[in-house]
Amino acid sequence: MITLENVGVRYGTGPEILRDVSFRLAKGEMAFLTGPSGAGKTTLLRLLYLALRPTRGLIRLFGEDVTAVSRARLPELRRRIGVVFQDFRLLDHLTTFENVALPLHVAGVRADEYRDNILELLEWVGLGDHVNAYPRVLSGGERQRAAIARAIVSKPHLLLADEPTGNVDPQLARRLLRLFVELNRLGTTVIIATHDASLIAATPGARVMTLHQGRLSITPAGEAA
Amino acid sequence: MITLENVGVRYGTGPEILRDVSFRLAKGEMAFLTGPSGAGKTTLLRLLYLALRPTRGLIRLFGEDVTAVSRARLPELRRRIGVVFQDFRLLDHLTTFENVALPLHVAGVRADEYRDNILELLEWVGLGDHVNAYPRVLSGGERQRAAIARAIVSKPHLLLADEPTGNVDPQLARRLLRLFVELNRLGTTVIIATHDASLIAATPGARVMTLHQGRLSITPAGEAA
Amino acid sequence: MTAQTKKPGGWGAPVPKGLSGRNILPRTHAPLRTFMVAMAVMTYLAAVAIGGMFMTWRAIQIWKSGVVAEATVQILPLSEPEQNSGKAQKLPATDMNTRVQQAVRFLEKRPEVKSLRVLTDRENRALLQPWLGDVSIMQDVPLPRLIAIRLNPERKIDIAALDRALRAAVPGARLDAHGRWVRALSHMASTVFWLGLGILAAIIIAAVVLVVHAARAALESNRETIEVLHLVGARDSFIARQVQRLFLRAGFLAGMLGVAAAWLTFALLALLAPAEGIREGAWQLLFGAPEKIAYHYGAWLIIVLTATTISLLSARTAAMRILAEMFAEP
Amino acid sequence: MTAQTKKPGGWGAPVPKGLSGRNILPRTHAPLRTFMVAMAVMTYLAAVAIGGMFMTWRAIQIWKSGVVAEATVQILPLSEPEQNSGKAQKLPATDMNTRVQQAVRFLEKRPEVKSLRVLTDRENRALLQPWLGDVSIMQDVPLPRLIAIRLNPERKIDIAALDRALRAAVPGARLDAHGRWVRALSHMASTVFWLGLGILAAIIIAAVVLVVHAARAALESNRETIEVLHLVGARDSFIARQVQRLFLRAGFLAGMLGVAAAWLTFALLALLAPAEGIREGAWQLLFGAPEKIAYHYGAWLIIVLTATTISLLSARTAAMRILAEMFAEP
Ligand SMILES: Nc1ncnc2c1ncn2[C@@H]1O[C@H](COP(=O)(O)OP(=O)(O)OP(=O)(O)O)[C@@H](O)[C@H]1O
Ligand SMILES: Nc1ncnc2c1ncn2[C@@H]1O[C@H](COP(=O)(O)OP(=O)(O)OP(=O)(O)O)[C@@H](O)[C@H]1O
Ligand SMILES: [Mg+2]
Ligand SMILES: [Mg+2]
Repeated sequence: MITLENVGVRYGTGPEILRDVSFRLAKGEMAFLTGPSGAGKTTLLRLLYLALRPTRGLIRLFGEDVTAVSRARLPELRRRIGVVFQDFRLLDHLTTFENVALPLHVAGVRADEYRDNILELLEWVGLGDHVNAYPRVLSGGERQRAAIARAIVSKPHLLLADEPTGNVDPQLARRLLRLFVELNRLGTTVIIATHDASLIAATPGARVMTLHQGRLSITPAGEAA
Repeated sequence: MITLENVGVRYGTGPEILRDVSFRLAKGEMAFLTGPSGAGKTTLLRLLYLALRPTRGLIRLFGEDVTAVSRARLPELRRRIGVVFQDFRLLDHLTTFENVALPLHVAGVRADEYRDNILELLEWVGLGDHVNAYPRVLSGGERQRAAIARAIVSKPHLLLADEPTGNVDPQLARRLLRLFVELNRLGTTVIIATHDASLIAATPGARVMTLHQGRLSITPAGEAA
Repeated sequence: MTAQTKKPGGWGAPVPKGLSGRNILPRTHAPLRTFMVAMAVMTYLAAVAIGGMFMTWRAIQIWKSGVVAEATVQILPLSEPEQNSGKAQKLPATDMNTRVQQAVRFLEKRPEVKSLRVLTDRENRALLQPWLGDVSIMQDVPLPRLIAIRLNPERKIDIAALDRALRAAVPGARLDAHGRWVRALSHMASTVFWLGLGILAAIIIAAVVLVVHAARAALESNRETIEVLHLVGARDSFIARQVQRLFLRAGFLAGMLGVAAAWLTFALLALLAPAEGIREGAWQLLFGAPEKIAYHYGAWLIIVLTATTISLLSARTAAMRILAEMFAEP
Repeated sequence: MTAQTKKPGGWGAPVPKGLSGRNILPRTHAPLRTFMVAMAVMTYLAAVAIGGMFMTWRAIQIWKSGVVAEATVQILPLSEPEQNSGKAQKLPATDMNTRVQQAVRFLEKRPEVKSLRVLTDRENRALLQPWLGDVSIMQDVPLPRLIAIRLNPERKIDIAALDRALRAAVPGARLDAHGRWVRALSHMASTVFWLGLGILAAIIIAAVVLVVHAARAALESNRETIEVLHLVGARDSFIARQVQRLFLRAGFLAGMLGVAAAWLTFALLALLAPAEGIREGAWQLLFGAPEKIAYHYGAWLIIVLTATTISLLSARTAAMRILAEMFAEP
């Protein structure tokens, strides 16, 4: 499903942020990405959600060579990827409901087909009271949950979550994790970048990838630190 | 130093977010503010950094009645308060160094007086390599550390930190906590809103205030959960 | 502080309607508003300038048909060259009358001439009075006969050619079309007209520069939105459609607003301008004969359409440029 | 995606300089750029319109001094009213000559008259020829005597009053200042002038609306920055100073740019315009006599100053309004 071979990334003329990163993730696997702040977790995820081209190396996604993919095919690939951005990236002029509906709307799904679905999802992440609220009046944790709901609403084949529980309390974090695990059980490949060791500890079936000084080391599934 | 009596806050016509919040914090105390996401932590901090007026109740800060303070006196009060915002609020067009220098600059301090100071502080929070970088190219954790540096650079009398370690790894979080503790030891009153129980556990001398359904309960110093 | 806006819903809120039929780009946005104001202002100026041009044009037309169309034909008394010494010799009246008849017949056939009238002897003398004083003192002096003609204002007239033809056809006849004055006035009118056209051109160029820039800036401030749309899987065509819808509406509304404001300006001029000519011109501009105001309203319609097109195209180009930057070659 | 701009420094970077002497508000910002473009465009239009007005004004002046300044005084042969029946009675030539002398003396004393010349009998007859045909045939007919005068173009002249005074001073004298034509031309010129003034007014009002709006929008997009400055303890006066500095610079630069573009436009007209009158007018506008172009350059300077002032004031007001919203009464 995901193959990286000797991938290197450098912003402008700076040092290499990622060096010789290689790994392979099969369909339906779940992985945590961890490492100190500034190690390059977000950078690695940006490679995977096609916002950044690697300086060198090969990336294959859904069996396609990402560096060779044409612009016209990007939307199709994107619709199979859900992303929780570290800085949420909600649209300020849309309500929580509308933000979450966005991936379905741009894919051409009709409102009556997704309405109940979304309301249920929002209820689950604890935003049932904030369906019609705009992001600016949400608390930090509420925004994060809206971002999570948007990422998973279309049941993507690949879910990339960047620090998805940094702004919520531990109980809620575990509840959200359960959402990811559930999705993973239904076949979605999941990568979660996080600093939260308790999250990793709570998911024994997941692989743990650790970035350090631009290099990736991988702990096989079940051997969480 | 800080006195709240029966403070209530309601946004617009919504429900009361804070209800009958009363507490008292002496100069030099350190406190954690915790509670589930959406409980009102940020709202309470906004009251304290004078961005929000309470719907009812009394707030005294530095011995002054906050609701009666004139606009002209606000800058003077603000200069005694350092704030780490949950969403950082760095200025995108200024470098890390300039962002951190901002509170000193607006207070009229000359550049040669603060330069070494700031460089040292940035080194300590791990941004020594990003002195001249703009916020947009910083990682989430790096932005958070820049925001922390800006809040403490002027050695404020009161430090309000909203989820200051949500985007950094546990080691770094502990390093940053040490910064707050150090500042507290020098006389600064510190309030840290956080979800991170390990942070609270690592600071036995601090009070823990817990918000739940708009009400505040206080654990005395040394009895951290 | 940050917007403490009322939470629109939340507790016991109505069921959300979804995004269908709704524009995903924000409609109320300072840069978009600036774009709309800029567009409205520039269409206003263009509409005012074009209206002013039409007014000047019509004024010149009216003035031309009023003044230029008047001309005088003189039939001079003929003197026998061989008899130029000694006393003046009276020419037979029939000769003069014949020539006047000749001239009338000649002129009546010319398409340039709309109407003509042979002045009576009395009118003749009245006309000459400023030059000759009380002409009763020279009752017996042979005077030239005058024919007042009105030229056809709709036709472009070659006065010199007409004069030549007349002189050839009728001896002693000549055409006086107040040439010098007409030339001075024509010159001035055309100078003013070209100056006006220049200012109009300046306005239009400036408008395009400003409006294209403002559209880009407005879209630039939507970059984040466009990026997010792209990231959640929107096709370029979908995003372009959203942008076009937004700017079609904005450009059209602003254009209409600008033209409406210009219309109001002229309506005010028609009612309140201090100079009668301007009042009348403005009135004609707005409420004149249908076949004439068709041009004015047509020009304004073209302004609105141009405004809409410019905003649409510049926004679309800007959107496509922003989209092209995404996941581009490094 | 998000800006993958080069990191300016970082590894082995130079020592940072701090914020002193540096504007804390961002200088390069789409809405600020839109404001500057709007300001430049509107000052350009205002400068072009004002330049056009000056050109029209001067053209009218020159035209007036050329055409209006010419006039003719006629001394008519006097007929004794009591002898109006019967044959014309010749008046003694001395009488006519005396009256011509009287008229000359009268006219010479009038400040409106710049120069005068009594036409010779030959010139006189040549002038009358178009009206009377070959005047050799009426050698003995008493003709009016003509005095050609040039009026002083610098003075505002009341033709009617001069005529009245002349008639009172010299019997049988009258002033012909081509009144009808002059009135038509004057009327047209003033119509055009007022129309131009109207367009200028429209431009200026539109400019103020647009520019004030754009300044507000530009500042609105700096709301976050202003809030942060306020939150880190900046006084309102400090923030206002930053805003003023930014918009002083922006307004002045944009104003200079607009006026410079207008200058260039007129320079191009002076070199390339198809009509000679416009070339000459544009040349005079830019490089004419110092005491005249002082007004033109003065007007443009005023435009720049006004632009600067408007941007300064509107930005300051907007900043103060934003600041007033912070920690306001709920
Ligand atoms: N657009 C960019 N241009 C230049 N440098 C960048 C850019 N984005 C990130 N960097 C740098 O690359 C490094 C890795 O950033 P990245 O965001 O991937 O870290 P991260 O592992 O996500 O950190 P965190 O846990 O703090 O979010 C950082 O040092 C950052 O300063
Ligand atoms: N400006 C606002 N207008 C209306 N409601 C608001 C506004 N800001 C916050 N709220 C609501 O007030 C409640 C408390 O928000 P607050 O930001 O104080 O929570 P918090 O404790 O900081 O949560 P978190 O841990 O998620 O940051 C939330 O339900 C939020 O939706
Ligand atoms: Mg990151
Ligand atoms: Mg919060």
